[in-house]
Amino acid sequence: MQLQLIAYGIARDIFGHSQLAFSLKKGQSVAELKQALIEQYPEFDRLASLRFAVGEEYRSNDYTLSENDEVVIIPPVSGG
Amino acid sequence: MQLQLIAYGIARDIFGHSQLAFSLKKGQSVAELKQALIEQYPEFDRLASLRFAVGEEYRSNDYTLSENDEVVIIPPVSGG
Amino acid sequence: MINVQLLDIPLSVDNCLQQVQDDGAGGTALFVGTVRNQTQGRSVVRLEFEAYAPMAWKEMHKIAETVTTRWKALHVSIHHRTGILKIGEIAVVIAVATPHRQAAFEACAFAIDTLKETVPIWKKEVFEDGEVWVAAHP
Amino acid sequence: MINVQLLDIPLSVDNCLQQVQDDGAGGTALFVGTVRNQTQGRSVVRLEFEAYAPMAWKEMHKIAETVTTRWKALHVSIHHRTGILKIGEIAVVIAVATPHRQAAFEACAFAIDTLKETVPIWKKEVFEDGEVWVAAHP
Repeated sequence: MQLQLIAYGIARDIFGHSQLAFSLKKGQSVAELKQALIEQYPEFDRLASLRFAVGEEYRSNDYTLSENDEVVIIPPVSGG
Repeated sequence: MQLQLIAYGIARDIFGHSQLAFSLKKGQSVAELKQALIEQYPEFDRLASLRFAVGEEYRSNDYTLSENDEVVIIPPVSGG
Repeated sequence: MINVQLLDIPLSVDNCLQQVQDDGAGGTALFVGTVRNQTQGRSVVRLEFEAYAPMAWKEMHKIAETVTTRWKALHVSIHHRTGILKIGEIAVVIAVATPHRQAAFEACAFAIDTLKETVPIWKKEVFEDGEVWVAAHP
Repeated sequence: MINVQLLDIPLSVDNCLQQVQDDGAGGTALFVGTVRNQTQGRSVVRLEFEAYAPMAWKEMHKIAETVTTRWKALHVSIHHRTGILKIGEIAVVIAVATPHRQAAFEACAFAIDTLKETVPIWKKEVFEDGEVWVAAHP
């Protein structure tokens, strides 16, 4: 399935794009997306944390992704 | 000895003056001044607290007063 | 740096904050106290704050010194209003800047708690039909 | 009442405070966070705050809702800056008005702690010779 990945902050620097289509097997979870990203961009594994949001909500590792999901890659936040 | 009493807030209302000379025996303490005041103005005994200051500092019950001391009567504070 | 003021003009939160601004501060906590109707069921016309000014200033300064020492505050500013206030006006502003933000909250809470116990300032509520010195009686 | 803002213009503490003013409040606690040089020994030219805006707003709103429920806050206002800031400029202002003042401090401390963990906003320090996303690496 195709996902639309959106990257902010250092995730964008690592990913090299602010938005990019990304392919994953149908029915795969956030954990599997994370794994696939780290394999392709090992720099992601060096971050203090790596979270993902779908529909403007953080999604846990076992969240199942769907075709055309817009997934936002959320590196360690530093607001405030 | 003569003291100069200064009264703020409700203490002034009870005392009837903002400043007044007050006589006490030589060498008497804050506790004795308090006692003398309450005898003369029983309303003071109904306050939630009654403190005294000399030289812009709170003085404890055993503080010995001196001739011509300027003693400020401090009823319950309610700043803030 | 310590800044203590007893003012009979409206207080400015921004002014109080400016006194404690510091590039080295991890955070600044503020407390803003506004006057409200303390006596339920009676309508307050106005409030009057009376201070034994030199000692009030001194006691506020002591609080600021304690905050500086105990919480390693970089800057402490305490501004208290006197005179006649309308309901909703600001009576007190306390600002504390510390290197670590948790300390700023604790220090600010300590400062307002202590101010309410030790600083010789009295609040009178004036009603249509009388007046009351707040907290005078148990 | 909850007021959440994500602004690319300078924040006003007075404005944030006005959002929470209430005659029924026993006290209002505020937190003001200014940007500082986080990386010791290197001189920061400027800071840039980037937000995933819709979700940042939503997460700030969640914090305000939690504060309202858990500390019975009357009003909560959270304003966060985005864009380019100079050292010393205000990045965040949080104001909480509660019936009892101790709750205001606790709620305000909770709000800034949670904001720093959950709100998708990122701070980049720009130096003469490079840049760093703050807190990105362990």
